[in-house]
Amino acid sequence: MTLDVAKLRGDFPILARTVRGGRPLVYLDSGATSQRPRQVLDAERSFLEQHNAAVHRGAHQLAEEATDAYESARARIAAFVGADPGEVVFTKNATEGINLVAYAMGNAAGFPGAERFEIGPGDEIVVTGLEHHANLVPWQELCRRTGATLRWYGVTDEGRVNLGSLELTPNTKILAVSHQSNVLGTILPVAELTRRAHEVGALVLLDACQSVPHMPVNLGSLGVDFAVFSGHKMLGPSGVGVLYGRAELLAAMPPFLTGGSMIEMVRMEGSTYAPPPQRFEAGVPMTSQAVGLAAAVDYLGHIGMDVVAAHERELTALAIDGLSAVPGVRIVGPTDLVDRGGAVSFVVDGVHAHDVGQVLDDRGVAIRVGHHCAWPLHRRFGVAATVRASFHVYNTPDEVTALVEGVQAAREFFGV
Amino acid sequence: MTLDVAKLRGDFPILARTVRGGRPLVYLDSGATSQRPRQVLDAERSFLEQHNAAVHRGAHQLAEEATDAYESARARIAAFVGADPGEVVFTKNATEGINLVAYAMGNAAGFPGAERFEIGPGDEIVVTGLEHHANLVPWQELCRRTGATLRWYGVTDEGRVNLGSLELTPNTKILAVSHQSNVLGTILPVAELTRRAHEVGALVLLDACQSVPHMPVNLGSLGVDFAVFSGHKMLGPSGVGVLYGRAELLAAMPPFLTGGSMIEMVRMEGSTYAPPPQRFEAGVPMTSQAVGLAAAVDYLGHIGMDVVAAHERELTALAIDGLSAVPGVRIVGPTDLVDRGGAVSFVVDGVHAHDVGQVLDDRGVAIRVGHHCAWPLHRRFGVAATVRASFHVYNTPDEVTALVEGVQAAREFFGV
Amino acid sequence: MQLEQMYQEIILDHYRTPHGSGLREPFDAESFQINPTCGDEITLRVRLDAGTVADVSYETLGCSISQASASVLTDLVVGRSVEDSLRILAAFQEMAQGRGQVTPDEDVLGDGVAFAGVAKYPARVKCALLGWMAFKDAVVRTERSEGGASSETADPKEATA
Amino acid sequence: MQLEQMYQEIILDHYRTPHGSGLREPFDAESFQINPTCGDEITLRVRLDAGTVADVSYETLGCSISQASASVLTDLVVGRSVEDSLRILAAFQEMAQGRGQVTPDEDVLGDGVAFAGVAKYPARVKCALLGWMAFKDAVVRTERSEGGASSETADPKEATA
Ligand SMILES: Cc1ncc(COP(=O)(O)O)c(C=O)c1O
Ligand SMILES: Cc1ncc(COP(=O)(O)O)c(C=O)c1O
Repeated sequence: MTLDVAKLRGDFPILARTVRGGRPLVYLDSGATSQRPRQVLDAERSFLEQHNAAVHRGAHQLAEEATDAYESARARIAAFVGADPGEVVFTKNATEGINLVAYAMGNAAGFPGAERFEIGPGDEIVVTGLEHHANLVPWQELCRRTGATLRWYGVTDEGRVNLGSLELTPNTKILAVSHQSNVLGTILPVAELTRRAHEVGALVLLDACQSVPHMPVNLGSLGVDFAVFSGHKMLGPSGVGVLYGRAELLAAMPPFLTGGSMIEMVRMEGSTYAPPPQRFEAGVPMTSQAVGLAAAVDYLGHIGMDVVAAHERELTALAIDGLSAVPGVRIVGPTDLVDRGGAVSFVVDGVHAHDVGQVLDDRGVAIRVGHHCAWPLHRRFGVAATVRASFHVYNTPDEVTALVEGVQAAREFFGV
Repeated sequence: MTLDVAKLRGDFPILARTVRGGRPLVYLDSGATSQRPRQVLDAERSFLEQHNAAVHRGAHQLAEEATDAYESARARIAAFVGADPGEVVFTKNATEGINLVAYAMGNAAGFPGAERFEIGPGDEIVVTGLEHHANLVPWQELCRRTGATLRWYGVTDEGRVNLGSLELTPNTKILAVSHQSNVLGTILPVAELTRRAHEVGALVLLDACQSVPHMPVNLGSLGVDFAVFSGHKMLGPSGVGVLYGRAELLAAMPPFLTGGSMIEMVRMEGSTYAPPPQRFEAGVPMTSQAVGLAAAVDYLGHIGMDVVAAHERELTALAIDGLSAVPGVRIVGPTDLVDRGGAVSFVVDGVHAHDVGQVLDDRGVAIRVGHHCAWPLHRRFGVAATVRASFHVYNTPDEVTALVEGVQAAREFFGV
Repeated sequence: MQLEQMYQEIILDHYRTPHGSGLREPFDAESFQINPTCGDEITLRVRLDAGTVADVSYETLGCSISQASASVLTDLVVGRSVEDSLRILAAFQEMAQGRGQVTPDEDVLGDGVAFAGVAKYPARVKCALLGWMAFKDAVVRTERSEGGASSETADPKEATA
Repeated sequence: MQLEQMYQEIILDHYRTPHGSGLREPFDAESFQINPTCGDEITLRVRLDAGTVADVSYETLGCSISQASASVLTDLVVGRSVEDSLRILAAFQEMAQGRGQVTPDEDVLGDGVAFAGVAKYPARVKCALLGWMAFKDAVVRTERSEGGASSETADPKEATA
């Protein structure tokens, strides 16, 4: 299938707007959050206008319909990432998903059958030096609470995980790694990392925030134990994310958030909990958002994730080439396309990222500046802030040109 | 202001639909979740079609607009409940809000300045016997993790909190109570309970899920320390809730969910955290949902919460009268209107709640059956399940009549 | 009224005069199951005799559907081989979870076919299955005790399957 | 191009040739402030002399706005009484957070009025204020040390105020 981007852009109302006094919006910040097509907005609205009710709680027709819509959403999203519906837990975002696993591990002591999640002094949690804060701080906090030790793989000069920088040990309880760096674009060697982790009996959590929205991902065949991603980065609603967990693990894992709908039996003296995924979905869930996310995976599935990936690859190549040709621009991360997705971060000698961003914004080009919630990685590369362009299926080669021209204009404006 | 309910119903698209082969929908399940007016749906949609971007993270125009919309939503919601914007933390639902406080207390040991939140063996947490599971199970779990003891006020035969059943002690760290019971409709004596708690130096958390949507509530003047409520019960979106906390307390409280946007400084070796409310909002938030919730409070504010309360009071009186007149119907909870809101739960002698619900559903009347996430309360009254009708501003006296007639029909159908 | 689709006369009859109700001794295994949404409960006992279901006795706290279903269960499985009874259970479960799309076989399910209407109401499917899940669990327990393990309290996690 | 609204010549001049930059001794208090969104940093020292701001010295890692702002700050407060300097700070902060609605007083703010354009870009307001927050914090610290407490590391929680 070839992609008719011009036609597809018509599905995204926001892409038609102008900014800063009439300039067409060039939205190159999908790595932070993506835009929603009409199909997603309509799905959510029609759910709310026709079927809205509390799910799993009512015996009336609306409640049945709402429950069906919610569970059908779960099934479609599960299929999209090669999982079973029972392996998909809805969270508010990916951050909650990672916290869920971290807190569940902290809660494991004394929970029958949850021995393999227990963690304490002498145990290790391993991450990498390129993680988003969402996949770093929850583990720091878990270590603080339990006395476990945090260790991390280093990052090479070209932005790859340095596989030689660390040995996992039998004390490693969990390895938590990104699938794709939100700064460098690097795609991590998940198969090799998973092999190593499983060899020592460690669990693997994959932060798939930047992979699931941009390429075909089959979590089942990747063999990871847990994975997280967010709806808002994949053309879906904000306020909904997914925690994937292998069925057998979710079944043994203690709950995290507790309250209504996740219980089996409640007495004042104590409670028991429902099987997964309900055990991990306390309270009235983000129903319409799950429905919207299902519409987003339908939309992406209809295009084909391989087509999405190929399109973004083309834009990435253009951006790397174009930016590399601008004097004083230094790309942080791989400059070839091997195991690399479409986030392109860079610095401009003599012009601070904020100032580059301002010139771009003035021209209608929306990118992100700062550390992109990966502060340690920026320190690793000796920079406080970078400029990041990131793409989705609705972006065009012309928009990449606008980016490159904007960077040139910034250099001129600041006289470097 | 008099309420033109017929006109107002026109704002709610779902109320025009029919169920079970053409019967008009009589939606009496707003205690579980309410329906959304067009104004809320439109606010969210226009945000998504015009201003959607990641908040607090970008330097481009859309990011500015999205941040403004999000923070303006916070300010309007805060004003609606008599709070300062900095005292409003967005959560995914009320359940998360309660868990947030419970986990933050569990995290307090060793967090500088958080001594007053620390909890351990010998300390007590106090709830009541009528709490929703959301305000019970998180405290049971906190006790399990920390060795603290859970105690509770009993419930009288008429469904009031038995203030004589328990004495708070200097060991009481927190008192967590409902403002209004989701089963009985009882409004709790919050002022008196708060006085008692503060007298012994305990914190007070108010579960305002069933009060904020239905009556004027000023959290500031109530004097509670924390409060929670959910968007979906107050004509707003699902996937968004609020934790209110007094500014001084939030400033001292350790974080719960950690990750992006809630940090101050991140190093691989450890992190420090932003001031509230950001400290408690990890990850990309439910942006459009906050915007929708602000539209909901604008909508309710325009009607006037006193008008909403008076209208529901009228419906409650009709329901109590009508149901009491049906032989074999027993209302669980107060049968007068003193300190009582609009949830009416009842049993029908000889007909199980599920069967009553089925007959009602068949007639288009949507109510809820079961324990309504208040299982211990149902045990207290010796029933496994009740039928619950609950109202919002869009309900009419005719709908109450349809309920009463449906209950009669159920008795006839089952021959009792 | 579509009510009669769900509450067929057969169901109402079983509800009003349940067969085999009450807890009896002796028994080989007991299972306690609960529906977490509504709090409905069943305690069900099974006695086997040389590979045959010799008795099923039970006490329920629940709606007409769950009570009638337990009654029909008793009729269908008592006197059958364990194998047969599990086959009937599978057929009943398939029908109940079939959303009204599965045409039940009256030869296998007898009065159980009356529950085809319930299958159209997903919220009630659990009611119809509560007794059957208790039966399945109890049978598994008899097997375990044969294998040497003692009959324990039911694991209610399976109740909502 | 609306860029010139933000990057007025005065700002670019201060950015290219910052006044008072570099860390100097002696000083009475030092403050380290950071912008958590972009990682920009400033270390700023204050020396007081009989109620007057005798010197402000600083080192920044940051964008043109934050650098120029620190430079302008130096010009505006050095030689003023502490009281005056805090009044200027208040005026600068009011303008910066005023969303372009506050007309700045050139008599009070001097070159600082050039930052009125920044006020229209909420994401950059923190850049313009970073140095000022460091100054405020450092002044508070000198008061604390006068009161007997030793000059500690800044509490960066106030950086984003
Ligand atoms: C009194 C009460 N507390 C807490 C909750 C939990 O709210 P949510 O499920 O939106 O978190 C509810 C509603 O379900 C409620 O009625
Ligand atoms: C790699 C990565 N991990 C985690 C996250 C956190 O996602 P969210 O903020 O939606 O929870 C993001 C996006 O911000 C990300 O890019």
